[in-house]
Amino acid sequence: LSGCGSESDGDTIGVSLIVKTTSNPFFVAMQEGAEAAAEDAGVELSVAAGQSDGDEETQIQAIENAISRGDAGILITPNGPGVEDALIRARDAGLYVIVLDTPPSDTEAADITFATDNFLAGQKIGQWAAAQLGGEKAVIGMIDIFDDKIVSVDVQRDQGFLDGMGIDIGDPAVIGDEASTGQYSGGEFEIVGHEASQGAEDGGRTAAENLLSANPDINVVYTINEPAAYGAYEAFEAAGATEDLVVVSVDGGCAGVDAVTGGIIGATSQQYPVKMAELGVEAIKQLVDTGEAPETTEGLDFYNTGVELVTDQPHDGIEAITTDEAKELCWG
Amino acid sequence: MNTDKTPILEARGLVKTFGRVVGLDGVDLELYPGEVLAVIGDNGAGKSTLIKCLTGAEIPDEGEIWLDDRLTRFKGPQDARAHGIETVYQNLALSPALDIAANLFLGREERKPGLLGSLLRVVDTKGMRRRARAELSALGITTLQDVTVPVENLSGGQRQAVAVARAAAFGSKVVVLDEPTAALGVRESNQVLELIRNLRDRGVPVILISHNMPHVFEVADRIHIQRLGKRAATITPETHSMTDAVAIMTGAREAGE
Amino acid sequence: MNTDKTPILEARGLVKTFGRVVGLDGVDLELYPGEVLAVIGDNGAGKSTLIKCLTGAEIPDEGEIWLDDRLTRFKGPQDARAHGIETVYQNLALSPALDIAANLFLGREERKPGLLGSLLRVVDTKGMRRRARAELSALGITTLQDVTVPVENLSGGQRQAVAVARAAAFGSKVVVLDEPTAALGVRESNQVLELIRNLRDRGVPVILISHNMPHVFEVADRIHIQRLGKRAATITPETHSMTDAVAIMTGAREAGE
Amino acid sequence: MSQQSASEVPASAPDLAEEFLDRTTPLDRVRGVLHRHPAISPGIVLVLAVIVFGGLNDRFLEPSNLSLVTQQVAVVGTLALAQTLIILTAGIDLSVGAVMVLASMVIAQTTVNNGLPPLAGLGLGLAVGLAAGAANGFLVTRLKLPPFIVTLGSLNVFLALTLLYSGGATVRGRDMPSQLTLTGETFALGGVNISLGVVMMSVLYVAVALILHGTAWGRHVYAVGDDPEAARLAGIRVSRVLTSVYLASGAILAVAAWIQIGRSNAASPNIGVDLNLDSITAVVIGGTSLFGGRGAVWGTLLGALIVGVFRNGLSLAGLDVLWQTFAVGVLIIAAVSVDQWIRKARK
Amino acid sequence: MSQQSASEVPASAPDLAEEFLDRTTPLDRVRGVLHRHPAISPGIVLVLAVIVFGGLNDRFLEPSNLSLVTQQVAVVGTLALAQTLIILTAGIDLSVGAVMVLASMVIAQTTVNNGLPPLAGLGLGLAVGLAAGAANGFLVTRLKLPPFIVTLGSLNVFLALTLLYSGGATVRGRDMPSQLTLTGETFALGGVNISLGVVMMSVLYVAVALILHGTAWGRHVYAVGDDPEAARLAGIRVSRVLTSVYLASGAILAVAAWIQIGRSNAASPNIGVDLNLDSITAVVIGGTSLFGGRGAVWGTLLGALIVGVFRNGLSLAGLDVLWQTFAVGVLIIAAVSVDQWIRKARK
Ligand SMILES: Nc1ncnc2c1ncn2[C@@H]1O[C@H](COP(=O)(O)OP(=O)(O)OP(=O)(O)O)[C@@H](O)[C@H]1O
Ligand SMILES: Nc1ncnc2c1ncn2[C@@H]1O[C@H](COP(=O)(O)OP(=O)(O)OP(=O)(O)O)[C@@H](O)[C@H]1O
Ligand SMILES: [Mg+2]
Ligand SMILES: [Mg+2]
Repeated sequence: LSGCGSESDGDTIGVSLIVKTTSNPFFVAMQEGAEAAAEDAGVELSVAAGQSDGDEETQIQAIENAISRGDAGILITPNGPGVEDALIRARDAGLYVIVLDTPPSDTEAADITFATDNFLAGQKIGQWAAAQLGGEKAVIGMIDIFDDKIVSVDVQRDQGFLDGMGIDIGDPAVIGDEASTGQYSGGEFEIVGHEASQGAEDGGRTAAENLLSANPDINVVYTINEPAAYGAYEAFEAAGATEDLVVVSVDGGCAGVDAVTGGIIGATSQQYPVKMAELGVEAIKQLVDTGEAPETTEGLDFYNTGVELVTDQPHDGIEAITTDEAKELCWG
Repeated sequence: MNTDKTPILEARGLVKTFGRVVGLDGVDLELYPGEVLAVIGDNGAGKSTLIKCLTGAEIPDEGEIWLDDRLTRFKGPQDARAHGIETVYQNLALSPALDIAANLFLGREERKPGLLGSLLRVVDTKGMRRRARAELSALGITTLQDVTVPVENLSGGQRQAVAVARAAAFGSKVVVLDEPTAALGVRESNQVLELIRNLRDRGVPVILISHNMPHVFEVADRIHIQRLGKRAATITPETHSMTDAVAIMTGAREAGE
Repeated sequence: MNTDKTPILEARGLVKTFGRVVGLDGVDLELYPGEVLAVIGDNGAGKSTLIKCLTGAEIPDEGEIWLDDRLTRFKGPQDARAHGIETVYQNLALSPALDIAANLFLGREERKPGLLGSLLRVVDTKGMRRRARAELSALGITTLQDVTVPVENLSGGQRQAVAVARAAAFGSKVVVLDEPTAALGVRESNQVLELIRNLRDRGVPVILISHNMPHVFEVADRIHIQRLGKRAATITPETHSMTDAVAIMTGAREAGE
Repeated sequence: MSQQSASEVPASAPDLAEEFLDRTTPLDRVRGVLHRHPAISPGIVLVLAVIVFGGLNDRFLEPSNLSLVTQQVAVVGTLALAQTLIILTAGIDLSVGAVMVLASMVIAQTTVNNGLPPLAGLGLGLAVGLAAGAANGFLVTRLKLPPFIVTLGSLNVFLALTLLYSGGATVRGRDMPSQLTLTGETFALGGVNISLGVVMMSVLYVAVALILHGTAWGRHVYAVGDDPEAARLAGIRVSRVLTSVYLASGAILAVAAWIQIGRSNAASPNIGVDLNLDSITAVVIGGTSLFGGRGAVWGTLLGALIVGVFRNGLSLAGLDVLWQTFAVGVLIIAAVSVDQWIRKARK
Repeated sequence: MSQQSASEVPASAPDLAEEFLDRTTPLDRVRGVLHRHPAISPGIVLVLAVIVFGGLNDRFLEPSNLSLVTQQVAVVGTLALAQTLIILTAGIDLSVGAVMVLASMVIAQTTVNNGLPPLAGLGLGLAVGLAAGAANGFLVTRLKLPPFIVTLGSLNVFLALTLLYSGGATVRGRDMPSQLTLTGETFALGGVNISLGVVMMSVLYVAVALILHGTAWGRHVYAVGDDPEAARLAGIRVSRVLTSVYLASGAILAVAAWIQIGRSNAASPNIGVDLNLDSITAVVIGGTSLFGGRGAVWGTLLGALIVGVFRNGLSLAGLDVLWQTFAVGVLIIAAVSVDQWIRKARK
């Protein structure tokens, strides 16, 4: 129970953390990181969340409430571009806005962004998968999050993965507009389909089952996150089709790293939500105390909190860390 | 008695089935101007179905309805109403949450005078309440004093009084009453019989469904006897006794016409 | 007539208000063994409310109910039923989607013989249908031939017949009928009156609410007249005429007792 | 006998006939008053909530915060108004949020991407709202399908159409002509900033309340919701009334889309899709019966404000986000319990 | 007069008395049969769907795919069974998914983190299901609140409790004792893989169907849903029946939690929260009336299968995901329309 009974008088610094939803372990980790950092820094932290992934309305209200509460800054993982105007209003009201995880489409909306490059995260696992296949024909199943919403993480990771495989992705903002067969960097490919998983185990399993029914020869599975990967693997295991199967994912939670160790996932792109949250809280604290603002990573328009490929089957020319290293950095 | 006049309302060969249940099996009915026609029959004989078909509440599967010598097809109760036929259905057709006045004027609300009414279509609530009170006391219904009470708070009999009052107040061509006195007290029942006579005297013919033979023989000019979905006979109180009527109704005897 | 015996069912000073409406205003009632007690009164006089309080369907605000000289408090209709009091309420209390047989046995389903019934509590559908048919024909109700028809497909009168049959079949101590013949045909009404007499002859006292004075005077031993939520008088058909009863009921005359 | 018990329905200023048999306790009498004016009970809940949250955090009662609450409520309040009309006819509309989003995307994209004049874009948005209402109404009245199912199905259809049409892209307010984002403009009224969207919502409430109370159509809406068969037999064209209700609610949803664009200064396929349950919550907390025929739009406005005040107040009070979810759940049950207790006056 | 019209209610093997007044067309007669056996109409929809999808993609009809469909349906089918009981009493339960998730988290965490024996963990899960049912039932029967509101509120409460309790963490199946994931085990039956979860769901359906049709309690459930006041006056303890229905449904939800753990080989707070609407969809497509008192659990099973076949079939047919959402929306409306047309036999 964080920040209960906050009396935002002049002395305490108030910070709002606004995450996408409360039920995703990624954001739970982020919240815990922020809470720990807030305690260290003596900052009053308020947490808010959308009712579901993609819920912009609730996040807008949370931004406004942060302004009302007199917080010094906002850390937010936006549910979509719809919240950006509210962020601009918050900045106009003198709050320092740090966008976490997903860079805003409007640069005005944030003072700075601490993010993972989701497209890059996708590319890394794509390149690894291509290398792992060693020239074999790739029969690819794509497991995304939603079929009734379009969210940027979903698009960027999906398209990044295909790009990493060396497949022409067409419009990078649109899932599924690529040719379903052709050549990837290592040989022939066939994309069986894109299925939604809601980013959870059961959805991942159902999606994988449907893909497998459509084409039992699938040997590459891209998944939006590790719970979906886990569910997908269950489906392949039940079908006895795990041999030579390449499962890739994004997130790098401790459970996900375990899954890499256990051979369920071949490689995953690790992100650092805790780091994002900690950096965010500290940055705002520092800004208030010293007036010093954080700066973007060189060459990028955001502060890259980094993404690392985690695998125990490294390939030449593809930068990666081992699961042992990843365990030191993982969250959840 | 009126057989030489042309009927004001006439039904020919009405058939109505409900899935596999036959409610009406080819019924004829004539209503002459200025008469009270009683419809009697056992439970399930098809009386309610008959008048529902006559008043647009059900669409008959077969058969014709003639109103004023014109073939008519009612698409719904509102069509019959538009022709001046008012009906009290057995289940009363009142809106429980609306008050008595609103129920009396339901579907024909009066508008405020002036622009408010014509342009903005504002209803004249006060005026309708006033008229409702007047209407009720004109009918001698004393059990309903406050016309702003929602109908759901009334006793069964009080509700029936509201439904009868509505039909009586607006029926200009024909008034149809399906067991209007079933739940009414003695005094209220007598008032309804009185009302039926008044309507007839005003030249409005009435169709009355009732199981109460004394009532029927008191007010009816002719009696249509319904049996097993068909018309068994049409008799008059002069030519037949109550016992005859009951005998025909129950099939104990064929109509002696 | 029975005033020297002790009443089987007795109510003292029953009061029941609905928000600001007073339904009962201190009513006493005595029912003696083996008698038919009619309750009459104008619409809204509180007859239905009175019997609802007597049968557990409403909890009175004040007053006492004595059954067999024991102070009783019914928490719901099932308590009254458990004491052998069966009631036909004015709104019939039938489940529209269940069939006739299921309605007759609702709340006291019979189980199959053997382990199937005792252990697995399986109901004896066929047996109940058989008994339902027997029950109905014993009561002379011929309008209901197929006991597997859902009640919602019956005419108003047919439904009333089902409700009356249920009460008659199971009432062991008292049977209460709230306007049981309101929607019934002539023959069916007579059957119900016959039924009431049978019950009395079997020693089961009956409370009958009716607006039909000839019926009331035909079967009642005593008549409780309800007026404005109070008991206006208790008379007998021997000492008072129908006109007297109506006069007391409507307040035209004070009870001459 | 004289009887007293007020209608919950459009009855205005209840005539109070004299009571010669009044035997009620003071508590009963309070309940009676509350029952006669059904908007009082959510009103009391609202006032209590404001007082409590004002005590928990000083900033809550600041004019800027209160003005914020009204703005936060504007969209869901407008959706709930459309929802109230449907619920009064014993229906329910799970697609209000989806229709609003579809309309807002059409308004924004046709003006920004297709270069239509803003009025034409708004007109198209209205057309979308009306078309959605007509579709739902058609399925409910012609095919006699339960509104729950119809809107459960059309919810999916509208969501898919929105994404297929928009490709998931958000249109930003600064790219739109100012008429579209007009509803987000605020003006100061005695220190409190009021947005035009809030004004529009209020105007809609007043208009719908007057129409429901003052016109024959309004009475027919109540009658149809109360007992459609009785209304039909009384000569009301039930299908026509229902269709008109769905059309009216579609039109209100188009206005909600406009308010929504101004409020978030953007048109996004992700804003407001989840507002269905919120709009139903507002209606129910406001005392309108889900069984139709009983209720008033004022209650809905109060219901929407109650939820808004709770969300804002809990957040200012710094309650953990999960406990906020918990508290909102408890609130819904508690608010309706209070209402139910008051309604016992009737039984 | 002889009448013919079958009950939709627990009537088994309708007695067909002779009809001396039968004047029906063959079409009417077909409708009559369909009406008498309400599960036939969703059955026909299911068969049609299977044929169409089989035509679209050969793989659809392969035993392995059909077995997958049954596994995909097991969880939502079990939830829909609990939902059917509630809807038969004219209620609705928006919290089924949340209760299942809460129960599954309790089962998994108590065994894995607190080291309880698996049976004890399952017992605690059952206790959670029963407690949730008792809470909902209490609010519905004692406070007389509409089930929609009660479960809208308790949905939030259960969701918050789940996240507060679990901290959002997933428990992996491989960390659990095998008894917990038992429901995911499959065995081959004539070439088709059947999971134990599917078997458990089927057993539950058979048991509930037998109880509803064969016992007094079952009849009382229908009577209470049909007309609660009539049931009360007929001497049925309405509150007791309602409470028992909520408890029974809570117990079924606990079983659903177990099936769910086996199915996804994990317990996660993210799984299945969205299944409320899916479960209601299955019930309604299966022909159970949202107004209570009419319907049968067989229909629900068929309804769940229809939705499952559609989702799987559309995906195999290679339809774009957004169009799948669209198609499911259209399906819901179409399936219920067909059902409604058949039911016209009654009117
Ligand atoms: N909607 C319906 N669905 C099925 N059957 C119906 C329906 N309406 C009426 N019936 C049947 O049609 C027959 C005639 O019914 P109707 O209501 O016309 O009888 P009635 O003469 O009015 O009887 P009562 O005197 O009891 O009112 C009855 O057998 C009844 O069961
Ligand atoms: N549930 C209720 N809520 C409010 N008022 C009620 C309720 N039930 C009955 N009343 C009122 O109590 C009074 C007595 O009603 P009751 O139904 O007992 O009359 P009754 O004598 O049975 O009349 P009838 O002969 O018309 O059936 C009436 O004024 C009625 O409006
Ligand atoms: Mg009739
Ligand atoms: Mg009565």
